[in-house]
Amino acid sequence: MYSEKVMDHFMNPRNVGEIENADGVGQVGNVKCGDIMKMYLKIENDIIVDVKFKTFGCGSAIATSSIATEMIKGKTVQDALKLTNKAVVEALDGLPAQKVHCSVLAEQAVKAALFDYSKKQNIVLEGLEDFNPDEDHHDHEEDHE
Amino acid sequence: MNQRVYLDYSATTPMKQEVLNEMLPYFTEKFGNPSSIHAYGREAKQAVDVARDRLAKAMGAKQDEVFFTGGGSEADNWAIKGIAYANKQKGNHIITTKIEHHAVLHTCEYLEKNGFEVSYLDVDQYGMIDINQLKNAITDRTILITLMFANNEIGTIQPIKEIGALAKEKGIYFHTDAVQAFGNVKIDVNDLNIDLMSISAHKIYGPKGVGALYIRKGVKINSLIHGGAQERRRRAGTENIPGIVGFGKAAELAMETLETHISHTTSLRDKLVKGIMEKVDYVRLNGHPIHRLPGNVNFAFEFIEGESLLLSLDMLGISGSSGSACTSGSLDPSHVLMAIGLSHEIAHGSLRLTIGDFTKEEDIDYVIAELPKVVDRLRQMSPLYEKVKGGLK
Amino acid sequence: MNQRVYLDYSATTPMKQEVLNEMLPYFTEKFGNPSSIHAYGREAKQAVDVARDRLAKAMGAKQDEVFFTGGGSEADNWAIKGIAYANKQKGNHIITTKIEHHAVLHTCEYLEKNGFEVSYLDVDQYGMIDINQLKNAITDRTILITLMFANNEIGTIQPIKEIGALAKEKGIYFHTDAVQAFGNVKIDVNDLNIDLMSISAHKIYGPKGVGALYIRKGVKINSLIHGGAQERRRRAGTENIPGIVGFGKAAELAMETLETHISHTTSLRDKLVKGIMEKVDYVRLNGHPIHRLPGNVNFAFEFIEGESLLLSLDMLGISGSSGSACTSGSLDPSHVLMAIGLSHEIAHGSLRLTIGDFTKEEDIDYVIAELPKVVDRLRQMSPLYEKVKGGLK
Ligand SMILES: Cc1ncc(COP(=O)(O)O)c(C=O)c1O
Ligand SMILES: Cc1ncc(COP(=O)(O)O)c(C=O)c1O
Ligand code: FES
Ligand code: FES
Repeated sequence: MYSEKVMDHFMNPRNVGEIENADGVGQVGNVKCGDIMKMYLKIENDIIVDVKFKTFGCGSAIATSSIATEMIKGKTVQDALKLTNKAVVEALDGLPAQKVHCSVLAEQAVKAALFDYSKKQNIVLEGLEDFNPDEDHHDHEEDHE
Repeated sequence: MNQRVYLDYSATTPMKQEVLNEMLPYFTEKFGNPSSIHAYGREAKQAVDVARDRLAKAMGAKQDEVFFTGGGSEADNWAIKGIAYANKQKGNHIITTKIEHHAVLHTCEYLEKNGFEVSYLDVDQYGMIDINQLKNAITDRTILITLMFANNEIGTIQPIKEIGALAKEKGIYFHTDAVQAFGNVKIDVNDLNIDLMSISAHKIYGPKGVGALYIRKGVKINSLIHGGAQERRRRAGTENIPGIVGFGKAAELAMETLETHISHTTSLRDKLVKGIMEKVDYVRLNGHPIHRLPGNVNFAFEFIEGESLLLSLDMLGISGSSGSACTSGSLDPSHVLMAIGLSHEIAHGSLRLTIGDFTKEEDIDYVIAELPKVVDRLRQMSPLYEKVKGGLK
Repeated sequence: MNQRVYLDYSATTPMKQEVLNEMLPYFTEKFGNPSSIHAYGREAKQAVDVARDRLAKAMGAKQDEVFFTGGGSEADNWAIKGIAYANKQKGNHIITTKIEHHAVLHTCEYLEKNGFEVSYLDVDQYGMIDINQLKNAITDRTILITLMFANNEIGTIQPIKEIGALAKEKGIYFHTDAVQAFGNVKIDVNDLNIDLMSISAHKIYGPKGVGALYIRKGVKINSLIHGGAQERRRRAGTENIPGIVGFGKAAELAMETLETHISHTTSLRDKLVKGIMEKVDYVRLNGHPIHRLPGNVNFAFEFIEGESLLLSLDMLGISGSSGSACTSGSLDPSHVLMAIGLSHEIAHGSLRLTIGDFTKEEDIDYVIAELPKVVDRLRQMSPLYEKVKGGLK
């Protein structure tokens, strides 16, 4: 069902935890659908120097959170904003069709944290002008045949 | 992987060696078609007769009231559609519950699209129906009550005898899906006033792809599968001889060992429940505390999600099941967990562990040692747990 | 009993040892339910995928166009009722033939009682349909042509490619019951324009109680068995894993050995026909002389009755089958023999001998030596024979 990469990130998730006094915190998903992702960012000079996450969700939700943190750590805010769920899925060597939406959640969690950062900094980030952190990004309807 | 601990006996059981041994000759040597009148055919026919007799005995039925099918789902479909269409001039109303297996629920929904009306009874927090609600649901157009004997997720056993008596009094057919109950509970169709009953071999250490429908003599029912004259013209198709032979043997074994089976699975179940409840906080046992299947354990762990729990256990060699939506790829968690009133959040964290004849005490010890660690690890990752843990330890 | 000569391969076949060997691990070790996400479940799921792939290859289909069922009869019922009910707003007319298997015929009769109209095509003396009669039967309310690939009694193979092309041209779904043809004839569903096709494992040296329905992508069809999400939500019920594995292996073997299978059974068939026709008078070969199943022989012996013939052969260890009414306990002889225009009298004296992979040349020699004696003995007893024998020898 899951690739080795997914199982590795699920069993040994990177960057689990919280950051005190984080520069940006984002939470997406909702309990009703069974998944919540929370992302913490430490940002210095426009560089993401530390990132931590907490996730309530399935194996795929945990694995996508984990790999997403790896993919943005050390990157500039601009580069992190370019993270797509597609890139996350590819980095995990694929996900089952009905689990792709979990990767959307990871992308949204990063964006939500960056949005929070931009608000705290009082800046406008390109690409996040219309971002609504409370939107329901969870869509199980991807592919059920 | 340290150990392989299978705790998913409600999903399916391994076949017992005695069952396989009885089946083996019927694949390559005694391979005849019972419809043939030659020696090979007669040999096959006799094997079916023996199996039918064993099943009849196991449920207190007559031989000619037992009809073999391709599984429990087919039996459910046959019973419900067969009764509905054969008795539609009498009425178009069917009563069932909200916690039936999908083989019953989706069949009822199909009938709703085709002119029938279905009442879905509620259950209480333990998964029990209310007999008064059932009484009140009956109208003069009610032709069938289809109500499961024991639930496959939470193990709750319904008051079948009362329901049967009520149905009999009102002159309404009573079908019960006993796929989970058969082999785990003593069943006598006459004592319980059951008119139709679905059972499945692979839940009682028999082969997959074989089931049976008990149909009381005189019950008016249509066929689901038309064709040849097999099963006294009621269910067409060349009989699955090895499967039927295996089902017969499995049923016989189940009856012979019923008491030890129940005491074995009950004691391991109670040990597992006690062990986990003592070591883990924020956990509840779903289903009825007493009226439940001997081998069924269903926990709801707060703050974590079922699929990640299952995957983690699987890495430790422990096989379980969950009612989480994420497991099935569907939008909502199990309809059964919703019906007993769990919040989405808690339903998501459910874990079913079902115990069987091959489960050993050390398997349970292993689960009691490992499961709390897994729950803890996942909770450490959970943003929901943060909020409470301060006040916890 | 001198020898045991099984010549009833069209009724059912013994399972091949290679098939059993592949199935065996799935009964007691790899016993998981493919719906489970743990290791046991994944192992089972993978086994189903492999089998589905083998079947798809064997008929030129895509993997996701193959759906497992509990047998050939279920596949026929599903195809016909499923198409009828899913397309009834388009029309209520179905075309079939008078010589279909009962799984098709009785399903069509059931639909006739439920608002559908069915045209039953005639066949000629060889059991062939007339493509012009088919063309003329099509109306703008025709939604389905269900027409068997090869007949189980007389072995006649229909012009499936022409029929498929016609159905395609007219935009009508085409279902074929290929239970007897699959494994005996090369079949490519695309080349032949087949939309739905029923097959059954136990006719091709696989297990009983497993079949499949090919459903072309895009075909609009209802489910027959509702419930769980198995078979991509189209056919509910825990999958018969060992059965499906066995079916996959049997199909693979059938394709690998198709040429030798055909040449082996054809040569024995021709030898048998020649041997009997030379030694016995007043006998005819039913079915088509050329377009017939490689292993099918169907004789009509005048002046005698099928059951007594079968019983006599059975005493000699020879297993055959008959279209006689006396065999089935029904009033009329086989509808197929009637449809090809045999008189009741002659139809009663029919004998089907079907040859398979395990049939040896010496088996055929044995039948050629014994059958004429049996026919002669029964004729000596027959009042019908008296009248003619004076002029005979
Ligand atoms: C032509 C034909 N169709 C359908 C069937 C039914 O298949 P099954 O016995 O697998 O139900 C048979 C054999 O019995 C058959 O010969
Ligand atoms: C309560 C209940 N009913 C029906 C079924 C369906 O039985 P089968 O899998 O044999 O089709 C099951 C098991 O899957 C079940 O647990
Ligand atoms: S969190 Fe629900 S499917 Fe991934
Ligand atoms: S002669 Fe006895 S049944 Fe036909």
